Amino acid sequence: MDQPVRELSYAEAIREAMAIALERDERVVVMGEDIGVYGGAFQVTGDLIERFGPDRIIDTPISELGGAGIAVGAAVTGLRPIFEFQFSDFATLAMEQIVNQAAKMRFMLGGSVSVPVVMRFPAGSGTGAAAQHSQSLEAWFGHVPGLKVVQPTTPEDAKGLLLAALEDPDPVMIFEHKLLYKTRGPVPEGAYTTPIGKAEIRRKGRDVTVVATGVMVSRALEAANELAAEGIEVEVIDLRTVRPIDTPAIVESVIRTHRLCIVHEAVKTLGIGAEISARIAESEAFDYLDAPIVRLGGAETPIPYNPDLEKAAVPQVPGIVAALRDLATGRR
Amino acid sequence: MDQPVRELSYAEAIREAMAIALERDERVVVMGEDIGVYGGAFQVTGDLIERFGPDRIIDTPISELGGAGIAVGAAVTGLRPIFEFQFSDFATLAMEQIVNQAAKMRFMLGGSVSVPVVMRFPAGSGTGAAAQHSQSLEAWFGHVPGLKVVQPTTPEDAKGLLLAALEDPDPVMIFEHKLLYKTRGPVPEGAYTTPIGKAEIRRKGRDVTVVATGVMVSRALEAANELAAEGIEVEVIDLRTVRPIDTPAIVESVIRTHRLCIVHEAVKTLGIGAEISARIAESEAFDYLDAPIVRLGGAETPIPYNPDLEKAAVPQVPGIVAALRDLATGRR
Amino acid sequence: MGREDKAMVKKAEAATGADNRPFLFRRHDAGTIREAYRKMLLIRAFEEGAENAYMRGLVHGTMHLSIGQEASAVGVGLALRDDDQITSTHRGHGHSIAKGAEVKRMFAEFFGKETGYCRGRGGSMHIADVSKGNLGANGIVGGGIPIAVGAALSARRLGNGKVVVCFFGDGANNEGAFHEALNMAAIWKLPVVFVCENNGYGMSTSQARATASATIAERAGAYAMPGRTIDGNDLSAVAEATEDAVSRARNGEGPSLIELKTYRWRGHSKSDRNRYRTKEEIDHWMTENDPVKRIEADLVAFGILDEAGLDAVRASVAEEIEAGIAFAKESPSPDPADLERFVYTEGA
Amino acid sequence: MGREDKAMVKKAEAATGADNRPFLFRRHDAGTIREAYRKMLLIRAFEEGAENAYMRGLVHGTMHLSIGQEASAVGVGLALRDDDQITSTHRGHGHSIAKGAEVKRMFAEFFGKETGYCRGRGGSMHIADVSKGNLGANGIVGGGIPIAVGAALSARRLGNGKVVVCFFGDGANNEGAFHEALNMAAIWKLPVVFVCENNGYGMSTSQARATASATIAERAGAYAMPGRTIDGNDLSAVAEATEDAVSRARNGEGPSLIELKTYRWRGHSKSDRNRYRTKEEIDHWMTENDPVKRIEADLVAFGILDEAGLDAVRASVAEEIEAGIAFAKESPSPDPADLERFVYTEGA
Ligand SMILES: Cc1ncc(C[n+]2csc(CCOP(=O)(O)OP(=O)(O)O)c2C)c(N)n1
Ligand SMILES: Cc1ncc(C[n+]2csc(CCOP(=O)(O)OP(=O)(O)O)c2C)c(N)n1
Ligand SMILES: [Mg+2]
Ligand SMILES: [Mg+2]
Repeated sequence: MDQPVRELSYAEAIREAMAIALERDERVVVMGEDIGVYGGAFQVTGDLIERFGPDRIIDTPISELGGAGIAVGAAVTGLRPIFEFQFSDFATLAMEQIVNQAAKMRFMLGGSVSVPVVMRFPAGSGTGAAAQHSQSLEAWFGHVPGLKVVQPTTPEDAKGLLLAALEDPDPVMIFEHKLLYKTRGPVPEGAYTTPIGKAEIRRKGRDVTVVATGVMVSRALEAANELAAEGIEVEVIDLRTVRPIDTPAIVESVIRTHRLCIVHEAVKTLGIGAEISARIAESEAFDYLDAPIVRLGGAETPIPYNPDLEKAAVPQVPGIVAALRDLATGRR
Repeated sequence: MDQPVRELSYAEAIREAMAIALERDERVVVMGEDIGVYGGAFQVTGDLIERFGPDRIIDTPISELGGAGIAVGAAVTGLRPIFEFQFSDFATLAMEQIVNQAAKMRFMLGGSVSVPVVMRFPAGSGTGAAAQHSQSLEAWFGHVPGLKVVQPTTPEDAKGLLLAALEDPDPVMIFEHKLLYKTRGPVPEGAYTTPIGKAEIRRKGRDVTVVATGVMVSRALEAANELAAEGIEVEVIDLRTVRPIDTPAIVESVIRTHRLCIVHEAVKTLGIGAEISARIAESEAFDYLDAPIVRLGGAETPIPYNPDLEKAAVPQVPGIVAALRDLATGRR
Repeated sequence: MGREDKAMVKKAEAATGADNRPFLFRRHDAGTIREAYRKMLLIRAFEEGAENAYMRGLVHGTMHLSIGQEASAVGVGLALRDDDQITSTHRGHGHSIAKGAEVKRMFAEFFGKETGYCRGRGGSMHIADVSKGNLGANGIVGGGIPIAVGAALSARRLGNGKVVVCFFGDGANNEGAFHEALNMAAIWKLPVVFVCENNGYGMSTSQARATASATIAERAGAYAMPGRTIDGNDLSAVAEATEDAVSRARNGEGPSLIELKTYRWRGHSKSDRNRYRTKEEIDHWMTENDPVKRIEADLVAFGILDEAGLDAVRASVAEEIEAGIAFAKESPSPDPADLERFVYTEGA
Repeated sequence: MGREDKAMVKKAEAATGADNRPFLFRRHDAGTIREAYRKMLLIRAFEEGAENAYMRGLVHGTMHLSIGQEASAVGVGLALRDDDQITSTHRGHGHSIAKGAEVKRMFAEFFGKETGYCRGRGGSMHIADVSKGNLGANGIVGGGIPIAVGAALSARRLGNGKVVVCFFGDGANNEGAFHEALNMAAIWKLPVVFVCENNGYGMSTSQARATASATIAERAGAYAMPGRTIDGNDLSAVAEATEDAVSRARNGEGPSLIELKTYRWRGHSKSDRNRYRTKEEIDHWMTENDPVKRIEADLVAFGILDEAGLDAVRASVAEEIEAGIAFAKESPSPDPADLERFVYTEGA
């Protein structure tokens, strides 16, 4: 990329993407609860209201189903709405509009419309907000044809994937992990896009492949660092897109490393790890596997409030290290 | 079972289960849209209104979120509600109450309540009702700790699982395939329960195991019959429960047959087949596998209206036969 | 109004001191009125044709007929410009035809053909014709309400002067989507008109058993918008009330709610046994309050068409239906290889 | 009312011709009134204590304080029997205490301890005490509304005479759940009272910007139920309006909606920078309309407590808070091995 690069936080990078889009495209509006003067529950929209005014940075009442539906209707009729859910858990109120309408409208109408709506979902645990404010539900969306689903993990990708989503004619769901909002990283200035549907190798390694999503990417990288000291070289793939899954990228890596571990925060059963495991087992990488595929995911429980339980409910670095060590050294 | 056995349709068996429960337990009520004098969209409640009156067979307005939430509130405070969704697709309106409230309440309250609510979801395609009336969303529910999820495929199990659900202190979601309602089979008289969480072998076979759900069980049995003529003996497992999955039953079978195929109607990506495939690959059955696990599932599309496309969108007998033949004969 | 018609009205007014004819006849020229009548007949004939095809096994799935409700679709349509938009419902054939859909492409959709409005992918419950401003029927009760408000938001932001009409039923008004969407339309003063076709029942459940308020219109008060209850089988009254609400919307004065009282003659869908209403009730509406007969009487009374003229329209409608069915039958089915086409935008 | 108090009221009435004191003082005995006052103080002290603990890093997550809203929780509680039930909100500490919760177990919950009301699994947003009829706070805005109606359905079917109070905020009234649940409560005439604590804002969004109607109470009309707007910082007025609505419900006359106008002194949650309201507005409510100061003035005026009496209550509350914090600190944390406990009912 040619643009100069600065350090921004993940939240700032998202805001910058929205500002670029608002600036260059009159059709872009941002909608959601308390995204105006409050700046959003996680301060992602921040000062956009001051720069673009209340006609484009639209505070909605607390009406997730109606709000999402309005965004869908606006998308079909010429706007490019970005709809922010205050917490991804509240998507449970809007699945009708997302799944029955946005995802299917083009198909049901035989191709006569597109639905270029972007929805943003602050997701995940780790903030002590308990079971109704900590869910990771991206697998539900990944199960729905007609949707695209991304999970950026770096500030650079958060910006690039949002700009890509805005250029995409179809509904794109963006899962943002709350713990990432304050993390910082290099972000190119100006407009660029990060391709939807492409995974990214964050660290090269020869001994074992880890596919991780969301906040688990940085935990996997930490684990990889620890293991490097033991001489185990872990390849870390940031999945980035949950639908469509970049199966070729994973296959290619597994063919080199012969071992695969998938780490995500969502509940393990029927999480994205299940799909990846099944796909790799069906792929040409299968014959290269020297050990069964390992999945690490959230415990089979709602997220608890108590901080120790909360941590125990999702993969943490020591558990990832142990699992990878076992996998790489043939103990599993 | 000691009780005399008659032939009933799947819908009649469900109605009989509800009648038994209504008869013996004053706390049982049935709620839903047009379940009274209309008898339910699929005539499952039928004449219950005449036998138990409108105080117990409660027609709700068209208010899925509120209706489901009322059922949850009633369950926490002493009733045993059975809530019928008119089509499983409308669950998209009620995920909040199902997933944030019913599934988590006991946990969030540290065990001080149970939520004995039963919800029934007529699901699946094949009726020409198009994309918003044909979905198979059970995998979403299977991803949610706190819920139990069953998918009966025979009249006998439809009755037994509903009675088991009513005795269960936790929320049980019952996915009923619409094409099954008119299918007939033997059903014991009187009360009995079918255990939640237990799969059932519908046909014994030595060459390949098929795990199927919903209407795919009968298609798998048909396929098995065809293949028997070719000397291929297929073992057909009816999964029956989506959460918790009866992994041991599948492991045991695969250890005998060395080959596994999973067939479901729901979209293949992130369907129950992914989870089963991943689990078996993680299990002791892995070492017995003579071929990669095969998944058959719905196409990556909303359900189309045109009847030929509609059929093409989900597994049919010829496709199942071909896949099993290839798997059993080592062609895949 | 055409120039000649206007002159005639003026003359009539001059003679009598005032024009006492119903709104429809004061407001519209004879050609427009004839066309409205023709659309009512076309809706009914289309649905009878579709029903017949269903009985003969030519149509897959189910369908929801609006026979008996034709005046509401057409009356609303009269108040709209071509580029105004509507969202429709599961009972939406009338809305489609009123907004300019061709019956041949509707039949083709029913028959699952590639020439249908949805290329055979959607069927009865998803007919749309975006080029005519029809954003589509909806299989989800209440599902179109927020979408209509979203379209109105677009209209306002894009400054294109469009008004959106949102059709829904008396049953739909108990969905949360109704509440949320009307509230937002009101606080943002969006150019949308909410038209509740109150046919007395949501499937088997009467308004009295499902809805706590005595009328749907009075719920408008909760959103500080005007709400009116109108005889939905009176084409003129429907057109008048809608025109008021549409001008309000177009002038930036915000949304309105119109409740149109009507009745569906057929069962809810093809599987209805009509156990929740009496034969007398149905007969009463069919014989005493048929919107088609009512407009026919007016057309004759106000000299727009005589019996021969009515017959000519009927004949031309019958011909269009027959040709439409033939077109649909002859049209090709989708290629099964295209199963996953249109799930995503091609080339994206 | 105790026997003695009743006698006193009678005497007063005989002397003056009528008892002109506010409802609270006519209706309740001195002990009950003192206890209500103590609960208001306890709520405030509990929240100040919790806030303090949060500042010192002892509490995880976030919390929503109801300081300034104490009269509504306690006034409603005064109208309820012990076995009546409530559903509460994310801003529910006051409701819990008003319904009889012990602060020590609430602190324990905040500290994530096994002795907390939720055994440390729920935290501030999920405190419940089912034994006292508190069905729980809720992290989902509007989430408790249908649940309350369900509890009322149980009460009716089980014939146990219970009434359910459903607390929610002005922001919640724009959720679809509000609409659907109120409609069903009304058509079924269930014993439930909907209490909207209108503190003027849903997070940063003022009522005027979020809600199309001028008051929340007038939305009751859409459900044909009575709706009243009440000064929510007037303990007596709250108790009186609630008692009316509760008797209506208990007598089988169906639901009511009560809007209690109040104000939260603190930010929405711990991350609020209060950019959407002025310092003047906040100061005005804190200095001119403090529900605690208002009841204290009445207590003195009507001779229930003198300054020394008030001080004694304050001291006892401070002691209870201190003891509660100590209890919570000393209590054990959950065993990590129990991570998946309570997901399903044990032994089922
Ligand atoms: C969310 C949802 N719930 C239920 C249904 C099933 N259903 C289809 S139409 C209908 C009745 C709708 O009543 P109303 O809104 O009055 O429209 P009408 O059928 O009378 O035209 C019902 C219950 C549905 N399609 N969507
Ligand atoms: C469904 C849902 N949407 C949004 C939120 C985030 N949220 C929590 S409290 C709140 C404001 C609620 O306002 P109101 O109902 O007036 O209650 P108050 O906070 O003023 O007591 C919001 C938006 C939520 N918890 N649940
Ligand atoms: Mg109706
Ligand atoms: Mg508020």
